[in-house]
Amino acid sequence: MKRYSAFAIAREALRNHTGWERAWSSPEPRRRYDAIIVGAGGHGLATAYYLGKNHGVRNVAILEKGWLGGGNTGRNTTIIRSNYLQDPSAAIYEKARSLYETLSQELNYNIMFSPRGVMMLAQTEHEVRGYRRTAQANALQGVDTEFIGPKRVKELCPIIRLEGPRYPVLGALWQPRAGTARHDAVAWGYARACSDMGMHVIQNCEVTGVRREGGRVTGVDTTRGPIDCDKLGIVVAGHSGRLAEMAGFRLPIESVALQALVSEPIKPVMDVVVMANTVHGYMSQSDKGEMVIGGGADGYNNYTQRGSFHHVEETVRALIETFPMLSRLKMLRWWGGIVDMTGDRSPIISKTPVEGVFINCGWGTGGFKAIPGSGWAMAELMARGEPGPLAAEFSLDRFREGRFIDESVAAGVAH
Amino acid sequence: MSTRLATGGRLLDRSRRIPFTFNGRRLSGHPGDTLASALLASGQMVMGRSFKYHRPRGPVASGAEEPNALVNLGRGDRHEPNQRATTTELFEGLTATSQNHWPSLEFDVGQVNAALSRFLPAGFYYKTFIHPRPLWKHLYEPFIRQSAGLGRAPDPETRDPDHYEHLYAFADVLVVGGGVAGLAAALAAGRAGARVLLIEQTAHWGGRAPVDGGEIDGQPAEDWVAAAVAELQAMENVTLRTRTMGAGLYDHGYALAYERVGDHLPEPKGPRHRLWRIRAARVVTATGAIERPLSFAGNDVPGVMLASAVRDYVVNWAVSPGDRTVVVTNNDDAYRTALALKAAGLDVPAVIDARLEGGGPLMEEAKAAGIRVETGRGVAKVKGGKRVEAVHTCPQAGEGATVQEIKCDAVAMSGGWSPVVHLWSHTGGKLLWDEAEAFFRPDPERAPLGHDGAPNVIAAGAANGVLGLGEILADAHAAGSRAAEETGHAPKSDAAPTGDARDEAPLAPVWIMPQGAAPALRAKAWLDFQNDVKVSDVELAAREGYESVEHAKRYTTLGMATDQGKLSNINGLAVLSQALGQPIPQVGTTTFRPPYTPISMAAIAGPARGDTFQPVRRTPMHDWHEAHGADWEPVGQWRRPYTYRREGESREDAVNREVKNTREALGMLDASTLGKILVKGPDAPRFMDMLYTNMMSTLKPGRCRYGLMCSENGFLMDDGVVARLDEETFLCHTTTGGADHVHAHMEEWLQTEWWDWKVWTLNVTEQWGQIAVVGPNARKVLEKLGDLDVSKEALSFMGWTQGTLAGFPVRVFRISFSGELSYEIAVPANHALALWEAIFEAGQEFGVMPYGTECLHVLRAEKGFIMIGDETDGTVIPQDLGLDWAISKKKDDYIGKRAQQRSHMADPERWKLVGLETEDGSVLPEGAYATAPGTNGNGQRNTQGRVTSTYHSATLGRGIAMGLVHRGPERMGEVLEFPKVDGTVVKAKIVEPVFYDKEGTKQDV
Amino acid sequence: MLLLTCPYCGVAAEETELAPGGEAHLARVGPEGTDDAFHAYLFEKENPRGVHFERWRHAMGCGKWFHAARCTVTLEVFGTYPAQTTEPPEHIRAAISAKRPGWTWRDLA
Amino acid sequence: MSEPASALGVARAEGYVAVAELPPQGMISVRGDLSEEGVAQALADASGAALPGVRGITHAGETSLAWMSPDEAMLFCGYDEAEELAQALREALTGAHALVANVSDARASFELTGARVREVIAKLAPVDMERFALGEIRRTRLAQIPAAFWMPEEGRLTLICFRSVARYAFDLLAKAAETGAEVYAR
Repeated sequence: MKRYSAFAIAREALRNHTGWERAWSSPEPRRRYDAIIVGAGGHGLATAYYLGKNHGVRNVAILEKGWLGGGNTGRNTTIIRSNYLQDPSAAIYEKARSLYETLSQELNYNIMFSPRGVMMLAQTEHEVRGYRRTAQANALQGVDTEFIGPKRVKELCPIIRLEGPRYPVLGALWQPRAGTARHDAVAWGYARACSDMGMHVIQNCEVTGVRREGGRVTGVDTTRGPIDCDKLGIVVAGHSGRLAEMAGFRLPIESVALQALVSEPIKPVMDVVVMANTVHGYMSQSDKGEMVIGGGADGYNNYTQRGSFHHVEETVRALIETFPMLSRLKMLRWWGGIVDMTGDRSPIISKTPVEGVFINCGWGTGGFKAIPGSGWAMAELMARGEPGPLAAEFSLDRFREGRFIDESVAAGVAH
Repeated sequence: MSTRLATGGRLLDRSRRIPFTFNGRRLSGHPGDTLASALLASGQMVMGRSFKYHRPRGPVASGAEEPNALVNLGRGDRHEPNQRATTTELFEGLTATSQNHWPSLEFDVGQVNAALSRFLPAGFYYKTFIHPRPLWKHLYEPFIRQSAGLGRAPDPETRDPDHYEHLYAFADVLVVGGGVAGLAAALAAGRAGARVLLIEQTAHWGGRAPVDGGEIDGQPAEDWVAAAVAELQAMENVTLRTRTMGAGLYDHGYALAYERVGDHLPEPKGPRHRLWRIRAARVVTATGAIERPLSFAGNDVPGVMLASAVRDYVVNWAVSPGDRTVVVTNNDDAYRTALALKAAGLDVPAVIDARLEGGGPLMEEAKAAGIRVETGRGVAKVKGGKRVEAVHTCPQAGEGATVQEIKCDAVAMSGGWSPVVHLWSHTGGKLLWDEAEAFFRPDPERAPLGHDGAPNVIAAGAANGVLGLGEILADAHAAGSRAAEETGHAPKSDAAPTGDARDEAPLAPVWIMPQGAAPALRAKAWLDFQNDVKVSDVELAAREGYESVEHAKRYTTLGMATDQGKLSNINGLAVLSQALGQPIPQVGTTTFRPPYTPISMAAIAGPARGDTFQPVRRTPMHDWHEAHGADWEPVGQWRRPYTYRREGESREDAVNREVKNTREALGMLDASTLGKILVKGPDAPRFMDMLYTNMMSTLKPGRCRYGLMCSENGFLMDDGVVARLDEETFLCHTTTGGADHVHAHMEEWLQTEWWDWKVWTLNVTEQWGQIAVVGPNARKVLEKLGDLDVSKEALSFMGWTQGTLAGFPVRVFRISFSGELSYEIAVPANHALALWEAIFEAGQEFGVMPYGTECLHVLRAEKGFIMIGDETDGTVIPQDLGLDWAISKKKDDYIGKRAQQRSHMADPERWKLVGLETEDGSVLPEGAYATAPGTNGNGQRNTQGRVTSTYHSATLGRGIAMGLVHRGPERMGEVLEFPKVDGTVVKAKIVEPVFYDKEGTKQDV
Repeated sequence: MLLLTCPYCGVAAEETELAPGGEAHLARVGPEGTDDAFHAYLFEKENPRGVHFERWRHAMGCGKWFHAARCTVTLEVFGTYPAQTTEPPEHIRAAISAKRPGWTWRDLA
Repeated sequence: MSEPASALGVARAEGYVAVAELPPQGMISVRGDLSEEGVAQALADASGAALPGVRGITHAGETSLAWMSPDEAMLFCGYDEAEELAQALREALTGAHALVANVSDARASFELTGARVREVIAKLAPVDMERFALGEIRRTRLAQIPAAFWMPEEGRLTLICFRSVARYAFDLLAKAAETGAEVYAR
């Protein structure tokens, strides 16, 4: 594979860029693979990548019913942070964040990880207590966060209105090394690296059935014929329930629409990511200059990738109160994605009742930031057949035992 | 040179001039001008710079599809970036500045990007800036960000002075688009008696027809439009709205319309924008079509415009974009532009028609008018930098070898038309590829569905892929009639308006001009003018495997600019399909997302700003608190005094004063926010036993009991004192935040699980003001107020009574959340302030002071009482808090009981509530964790407990805290280590959670 | 932006007047239930692509809980009915069968 | 005892529609199966008004009777009569399964007057005001709060909401009714 670099671009420029090769191949499926990953989104591709890189499993196919990275990987607000309260969450999100830091170099594909810093505003006494607690926990978890006062908040983000009117900014939980990345590039970079390892990224190939023998997986049926495998990883946010059904088990999951929107591009005014959970809004500015805004999730099952308008309304009005300069900006584009919600709003990375079948789902509103950590943990689980420390707590049976990982406890919603 | 023509301009009031400024230049235009037409009339062709290469940009269109002419509009608090000059109506004193350049529009150093463009192909940033890592954050990204973005950001301290509102509207038939199609559809539906709402995004009715000419029902289009509007205005059942854009279609017939009420005025008289939230049984999309550019080298040079736009500027605003305009086309319609220019006395050196056989009657007409027509030809390239200087023609079939240079200062191009299918697609309507016309049009077989599963959107006229005046009118009339019929209104049998039938030669699809254009030319043929995406970029994406249209779009940023690809999507798609060697419909189309054109954030928020951003819930005593120095704390939507600060007092001082005074003399607390819910009925006792972990059925009338409420998942949800009013009736007190939630919880169980139980509930929270009178002197003050016997005998601890106090009808609860002698007095809200003041007055001699929520917290913490939200966080069960005494062992069921039997909930290893005393008397940090030896599998420090509440106790003069500790109650006296964020460690001893008056004598005197 | 008709007060209520309540027709599992039964009751919710039965409360209106039969893919509403029932009434099931022959949900068909 | 104080001290705003807070009104909530003969009769007797149908409100002099849900009615009367009337109802309903409560202090009431009251409400509530009938009571959402309203006659509308949010409701209504914010020509 040709390496990407400024020199390569210069060289190609002289021949009108006719010499660039495909970023990933487009092969016909083989009859059999050691492992099949269903879902070529960020999580699925990362799983495949670390299967190859960390565990030497390279006879792998990643099956995608549409186009790679076409699910939530390409529909989120690209925030990367690890300032979570509970140990298991902090562990996997911090693993992901640290992998993101060097991912561009590792993949030789610029995913534009931008460690610009994420602040979560504390706008009530209760939130102050919650975030102080999180800061205490993070210190012991090896997550670099601190609770900062209003003055510092204003220095870091001049467009914030501190005084309210409704909820004065009393401080914030600040994670300086959190940030954003170019979401599509994460999927493309992993796909290119997987393809380079000889793995098969197969698009427009929908799984229609999971074949089993004696409680063990033997392969899948697809729109491009049957394919055998020893191990099957299901990594299909928004469609996990369907796939689980094909494999013959149920998931504690409901699928709902989550919304986001962007403004027209303006010159840079915001160098950090701000989340305001009291008023349920969060915002950052993309490298293109668009204000990227996260909206709410519907409370009912939905597969349309269209949410209800009133969530956008609630988010926008909250952000105008926090950032008055938004008032005369315009909403450019608005979209929805389907997210899997579990009973405790935390993900599942787990073995399943079917031997050889593994599931990675339920990331709810927080999937993008976890991609490298999730892939790392899922690869470990699939390679060994047993979860490593990162995945251990995210098992399916925690709901049966009442062993929840509830992040909403610190302050409001977890994004 | 663009100028104003001596005559004409159907939309202008040429009798008046209005001044405006652009980049500080004082200019003027006429009422009826858009900013774009006025600038062109003033000879200002370059209006902005492109996004990536900072190339000079002039307007290419005349309406909502404009990608180039974006300006900063207005000053100060009314500054607004990225306004389209083509849709900005000129008004007195308008000020605009151009965007995305430094130092000036004419000279922009950013243009160096253009010179380097071959080194900056699509996706170049994915391939570089990779090493060394730190440089991305510190050098590369800051540089990219600075050069990115378009309009100037509003000032951080800006405060929008205008206001915005919403409006809920309902219609049988919503017609979007006020062109002749929309008018015809509205007439058909309106005459049938349907409730019709017709909206048009511009300030004018009629759309293109009056410009394109032709006759309707034997009269000029313009006259027919006027008559149609008049007839519609006369109909009671029809509402017409201009300056109102159909922004988005949502599920179940919900539509958003964006009315720019005041944007055409120097200052809005009412709201600036109004967001219509429309619910319509049927939606007719008569949104017309948008002309496509042609992809030839230099098609982005200022002066190159859509043929239809050139026509609009000439006919509507009497503006000539240039003195010599070359027309380039692949269809007949563009000849109308040539004829319009000629008619306006302007020079048309040639019409370059890519079709070998050329066009039909319109071409003949042009020839007859003395216009030279060259068929089978295309444009090899446009010469010029900030202005068109000439075009080089070439055979369309070739690779671009110049045949001839034609001097000109403007180019009118037409690549055919694309129906505006946005609204149709917003809720899932599917499209068909029409080979003959080379465009996507709505597939009637796969229309969007309404709540009842029936198709609820009908496309009409050009938006439906129907071209030709007569055809459009017939189609639109049918659409309007059908919409009326489907909403229960029999259409009148009147015929559709008649118009000239289309008589044009077929169009020849031309996606790249010339067909075999050499790479150098493709690298100069623009698809997306704002984002600088060229034919070569899309071809590169295809070559690199970004084959899905979504991949190509995201990789090249095609169609992601502020115009959302209105001009570029189809051309880009066609180029991609050629590069992939697949037919266009197979490559597919990108999804359309609302809004159709950008709408203001403020309009979305509507009235929810400032004081009405969210409701603030006020108790009857709110203003009194305000007047007495309340330091407010938001608790849910309520406001509660955190403390009452006196002159020169810090928050801490104030809290300590209130604590001391309440313990030593007398305190008053406004407890009105506590939830109060009535539960009544023969089955009320058993219902209460299910709701609460306690046994409530055994509570005696006249008595109170503290109770716990769990969710079905076992976690502690709410707590409060329950008073039994009579055999059948309970009054449940909830936390401030819990009232509505708990009431909904009760109703849910009664309505969906135990609907056969005879129980009624009623939330009476706001009926009562509630005043806590607390402290050693509490009884004295009540006795002084008189009427009611509050002696220990008459009203013992945990009892309640009712009567009159100081003449007020009250209910008095002898309960205590502070450990002091305490009465909670409920009084009808309309009298609460008066009673509060009476008690405050009478209490003066007993040293009364009001106290706030923080004092309340300290008092309860000193007594070891838990607080929902502090000791609980949604993961805590009552058993964790040593509240087993409040969990009935006799009951075989209550909500949450089964959940609490799960292995992890019953695990003896759980963290449990204890008191914590620092060795140095300091206050433990909020949320601090107690560490345990070693680390876990993920390298995180092991922990064995955490602080849930921590305060300075003014009573004890030291820090006190409560916390959840692993097997805590079994470990009394053990010392735990709590690391602080600064690295130091605080040591604290595990003690009983009750710090003050352990025997509980003070409250029971 | 859903539009659901409240079977109690007859209002065709837009979503913002309503509060969603999750899966309909759940049978409560109390202390006598097994771990599996309780887990299924609380967490193993139906999540179909297609016909679904769900609970709504007319929270900003008459306050009543009701059930809706809805398609999660097209959002088509087949009907709404009062919550005081353990399974969808016959006319609702008939309405669904007419529109979605062969539909299934849990053990219903 | 003092004079009852309404939430805003009868605030008033003049716009193209006038918005005025009303002095304290008597309100009695009754939970009971309205289809039960006993309950219906007791309500009719106490109010002197006919039992309203679904989403209906009936009037008899100063007294009004409103259908709030199949098992809830609200009786409006003079503030000072409420306690007595509530007591009378309780007695009339002894034996029946019902809950009667005087909630006269729990809410604020507003009156909107002007030819365009429907239009002003349409700015804040998701209700088809063009089709809103006299004699109907609508419980709905006013911006972000629950509210209920009815029209005693054309050009006059009465709205109630909880007392604690009276200021919010008044500010919204006043702004929506401001001169210059008219929507329809007719």
